[in-house]
Amino acid sequence: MRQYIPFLPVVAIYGTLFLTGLLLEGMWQPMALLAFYGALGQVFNIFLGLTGYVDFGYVAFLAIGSYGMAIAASSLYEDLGWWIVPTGFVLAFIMASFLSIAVGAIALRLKGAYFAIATIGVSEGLRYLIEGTGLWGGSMGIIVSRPLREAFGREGANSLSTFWADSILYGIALVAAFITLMILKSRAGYAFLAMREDEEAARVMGIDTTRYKLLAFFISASLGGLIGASAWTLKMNYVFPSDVFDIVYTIEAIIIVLLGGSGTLLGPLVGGLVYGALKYWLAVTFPGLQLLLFAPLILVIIVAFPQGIIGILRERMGSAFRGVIL
Amino acid sequence: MRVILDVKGVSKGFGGVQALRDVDLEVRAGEILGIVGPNGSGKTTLFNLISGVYRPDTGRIIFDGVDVTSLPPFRRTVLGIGRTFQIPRPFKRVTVMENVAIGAMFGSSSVGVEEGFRVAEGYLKVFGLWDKRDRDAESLTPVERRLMEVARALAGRPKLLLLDEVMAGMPPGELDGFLSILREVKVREGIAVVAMVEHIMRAVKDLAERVVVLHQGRKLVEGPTREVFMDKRVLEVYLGRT
Amino acid sequence: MKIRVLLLSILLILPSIATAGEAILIGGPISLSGKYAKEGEQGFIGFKVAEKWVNEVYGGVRIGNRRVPIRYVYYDDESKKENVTSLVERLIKVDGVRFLLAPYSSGLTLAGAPVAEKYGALYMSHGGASDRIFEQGFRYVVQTIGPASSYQRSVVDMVKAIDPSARRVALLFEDSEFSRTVMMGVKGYLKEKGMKIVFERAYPRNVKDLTPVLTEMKARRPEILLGGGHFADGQLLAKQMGDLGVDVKAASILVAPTLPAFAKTLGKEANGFIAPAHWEKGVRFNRENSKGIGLGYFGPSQEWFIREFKKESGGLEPEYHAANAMASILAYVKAIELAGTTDVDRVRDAMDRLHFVPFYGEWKIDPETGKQVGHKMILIQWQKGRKEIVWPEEAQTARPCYPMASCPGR
Amino acid sequence: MPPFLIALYGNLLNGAILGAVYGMMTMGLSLIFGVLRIVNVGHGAFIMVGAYTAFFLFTLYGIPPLLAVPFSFIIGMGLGALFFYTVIKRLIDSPELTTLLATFSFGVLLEEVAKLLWGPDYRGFNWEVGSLHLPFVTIPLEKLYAFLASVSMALILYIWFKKGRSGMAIRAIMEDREGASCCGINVDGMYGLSFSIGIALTVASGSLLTLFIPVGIHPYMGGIYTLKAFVIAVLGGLSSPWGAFFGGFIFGLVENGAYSLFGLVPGLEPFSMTYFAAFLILLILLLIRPEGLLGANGG
Repeated sequence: MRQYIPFLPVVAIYGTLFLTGLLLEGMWQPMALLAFYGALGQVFNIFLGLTGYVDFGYVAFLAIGSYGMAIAASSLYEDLGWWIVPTGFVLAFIMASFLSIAVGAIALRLKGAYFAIATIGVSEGLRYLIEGTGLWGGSMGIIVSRPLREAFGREGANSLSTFWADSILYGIALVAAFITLMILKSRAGYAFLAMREDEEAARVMGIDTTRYKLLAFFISASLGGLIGASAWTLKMNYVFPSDVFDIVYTIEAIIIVLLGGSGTLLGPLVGGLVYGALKYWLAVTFPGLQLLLFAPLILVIIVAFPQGIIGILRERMGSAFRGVIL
Repeated sequence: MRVILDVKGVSKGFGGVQALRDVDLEVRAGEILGIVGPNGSGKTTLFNLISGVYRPDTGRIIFDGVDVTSLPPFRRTVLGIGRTFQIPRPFKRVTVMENVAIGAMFGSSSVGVEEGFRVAEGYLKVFGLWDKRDRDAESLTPVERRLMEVARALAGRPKLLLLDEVMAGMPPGELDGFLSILREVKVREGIAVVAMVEHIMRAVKDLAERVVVLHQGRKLVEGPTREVFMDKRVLEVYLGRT
Repeated sequence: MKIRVLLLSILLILPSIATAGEAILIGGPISLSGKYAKEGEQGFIGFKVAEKWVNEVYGGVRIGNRRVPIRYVYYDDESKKENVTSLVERLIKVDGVRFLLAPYSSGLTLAGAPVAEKYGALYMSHGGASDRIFEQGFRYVVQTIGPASSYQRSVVDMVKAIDPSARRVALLFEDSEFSRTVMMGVKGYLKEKGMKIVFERAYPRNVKDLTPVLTEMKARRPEILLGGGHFADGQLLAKQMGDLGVDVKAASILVAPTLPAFAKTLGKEANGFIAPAHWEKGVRFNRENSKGIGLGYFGPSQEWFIREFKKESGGLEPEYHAANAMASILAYVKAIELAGTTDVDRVRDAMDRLHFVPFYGEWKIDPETGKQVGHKMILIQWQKGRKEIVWPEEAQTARPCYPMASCPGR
Repeated sequence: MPPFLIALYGNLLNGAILGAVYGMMTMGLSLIFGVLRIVNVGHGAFIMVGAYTAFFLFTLYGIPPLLAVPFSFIIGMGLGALFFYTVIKRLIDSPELTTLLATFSFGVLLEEVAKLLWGPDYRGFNWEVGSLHLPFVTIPLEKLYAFLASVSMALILYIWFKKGRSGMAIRAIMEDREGASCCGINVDGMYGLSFSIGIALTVASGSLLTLFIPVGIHPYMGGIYTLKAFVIAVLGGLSSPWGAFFGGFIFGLVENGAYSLFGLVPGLEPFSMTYFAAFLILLILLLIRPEGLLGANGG
């Protein structure tokens, strides 16, 4: 049982967010925003945090997942009724996994900056492919408000978009955190640790680094696809390629992971909370100036605390607590 | 005795430089083989070929009856080839304990996390690193790093251990201790050791049963340690360019 | 865990800009930063000016025999959809806004719609032009900006009126949801009018060289060009048409020619270009000529609006985003007065009956969908370095010059 | 000539001109990567600074954009030095993650400051210098000037690299960092210098770019150029400024040539497809020739 203890703070934080949103008037969406950033960090961390590889085109997986849900909803609602949602998630998962395997098999041979640039290429290339061939509505995208309304009724569709989509997101975040914990506590966790430090030495130590990288890439990408399906298609009701292939989300995911502590369990969650709350607070208090204030703040953090919030906490704590906060 | 490693006629070139030419090598189970040769003689290249960092241009490498010539390094480790690096490559921001445990978890023993730490505990104690188990590896002295690398490699329960200049820079007192630990572990676990050495002839004389001398990418001499060190060609290579 | 407590408390004690009480709260997320910052700025100042007019000039919203002031509440959404949903909820639940102003762009408008629908708050689209928003079956979403499908239609009308023989049309537009909707809207209309589409291509956003596509288009010898998308691409299109000697009789480009910068940078080459616009300085909608149209004229005069806009913005020229922002608030005010209450459902019903004319032009929605049907696009054309309104005939400040080559100053 | 060939010929000519500016736009990125192993994700924001510089010099003082180039270069040197000594210096040898984020944040900072100072409006100007009429095609002269300026900038840089003292030192660092530091080269100083020059080249290229985008000058204009620069840099081998320059050429030619080809396929939007093709080429190249089309790494 002891090995599940680090999971408790994660559950506690998401639980608090969820309950705060549920019980306090007007807090559901702001809490869902925090949960979105937490989940984004959590799933991205499975790849970036564990392997140390920077996927600069990560948003492509969220995008392809949101297309999966949109395709299911817009083309099958007459036949499937409310089953479009589970079908959409399955489709999102499958599409994101396929993309991750295809990209992983090719791009994961590259290292460092080359990998980062290659993944940007995948994301942008995919977007232009969709726009250039008119695939899935091309630049017009897919709007699913009407299909959802047909399948769930007015009330049902509203609560799907404003309650269930967010609740599912909490679920995805928890699953991602749990998978992270399982990895960190297993041999795989040590494989990643070794690989991040020195990939060649890790290979000589007997670690099949390619397999582990692909594994992390696959998990991270397919969960990312589910986030796209839920937080974008179900919640926002539309998918426009220019909107979903937006590199800003990748950058946000990177900031969150780095802010909280890369490769830790709690880090991305804490990073997501701090990032989301800070942005929200700045938007409300200094409308229009938040990015101006935010950018230098990030620079200061990078220079002064490159190990992130959880990284610092772990350093300050005695060895007895190291195992508790992951 | 059974041949555990059979290197057959390997060559390797980098650009215009031929690092190894048609080298044969046999290592028998349980023996300690020394490979000596001056800087640039191709020793490290040979190690990298055996451990799988490079693939040979020609020739084959058979380990324990399996042709490993084109296997990636981690497969060879799982089969039982362990190694250290000439310049130690510890996982720096990982504790000493975890470093060694990682060796145990992914070597040919392939044990779980807890068992890995148990195995690591044993080797840390043997190599006198137990007190420093919770430190990050980057805080170790160069000699400690070498020791830790040997412990890490041994923790994987290899059948063949490749030591790359492990004894360089060791003060004489520690060297003796190290040599006796190595002999003891070797006997206890029945592994073959290939130790590559550039300078410390005494260590090779004390340790190795057989010696191979490499020179300019070719095998110069091979034989029992004492005989090799008497060989005229070896003396020429080492004592002067007559 | 200290951090968590701290964070939550920060969130909970966030300063609330709006104070409840007597005022009617009207507000929404607005893009003050990010990719829609430019349009957001225009809309934002438009809203502020509207608030000022309603409270200081008009004297507050007439409900029964009371006069209630309005208060404009806003947050920056950074042009991002995630922020829209949480800010819309905050506006509704924390600030108590029942009359929302949707953010700029069709995408962001769609993002906030389910939240508004859930809480039954009215959601006025002033920058979401896509017709598809209004095909989704929303009840509380209504539109002030004209639907995208109507943007280029009046160009066809104008050309047909001047030159019935013109037939060959080229469509060259930005590959975005907005411009595609515009082009789809005009395509059917072109067929109806017996025109022939000889060329149809989209170019990607952020394009910086149109030479290949213009060369290709030139070879098809179109007489009329309908195209464009946003600012930079439209300007590039006009510039490179000149560079490559692409000669058409009429060229109508979305958005770019409506900006003063268009003529400032292109100089004499700007003359002759046409653009559809929702509103333009000089549009003649006033108390006199609006008599008999629905409830008649409502709101400040155009001159007042322009003057106050410049004052509020420190010298900026108002564009149509600002005008339709102001019109959105006027529509709310008028609808509340018509309903005689601030009850959202009754105001929504009143909107179905609402038909009035602000300086921005007629306002009337389709009761079924909430789509704007009263507003008519005007056409502007650059002539001698001035932006003239050339269509419809009743709003003209100058007669259209056609073919383009004959334009004064070109 | 058949119309398809005329179009292809026109497109290729145009592509070559654009390509030179692309190349110039990417040299700074490659220089910085080559020396410091840092990918400047905020690249586009520096291009934006150059564009504004040219814009203000032209509209306020009537200084033609070609003369704005040295001004932008100096501004770029300043910005580069500022960024280097406040942030980058402390991050050398950090994992990619940190440097990617740092350069990105600095880019955002520049964009937001630009927005604060100059507003979110689209701006532009038109430098009227006439056109060159060739058989079948017309080339605006200002573009031709931009082409010549790019080529000369590249040449000057080349000469400095081959003959200049600091240029040679930087070349030595690109080839072997440890080696260079023990040969009496002030590595830190050279990092600062090459970073500043990299930024300066980028800012200067932003000024030339204004000759191609009549009203594309606004605070967030840079993003698309960052992406293109990545592709071009990879074409040229990522760490070689010369590679980058020729990569730009090739990119311009491919982009424009591919348009003609994709245009033949019904149902496709040839423009988007050329962008898609560009990224596809990027991926293929990274896999089969990470050292770039022109071969050798380094200087």
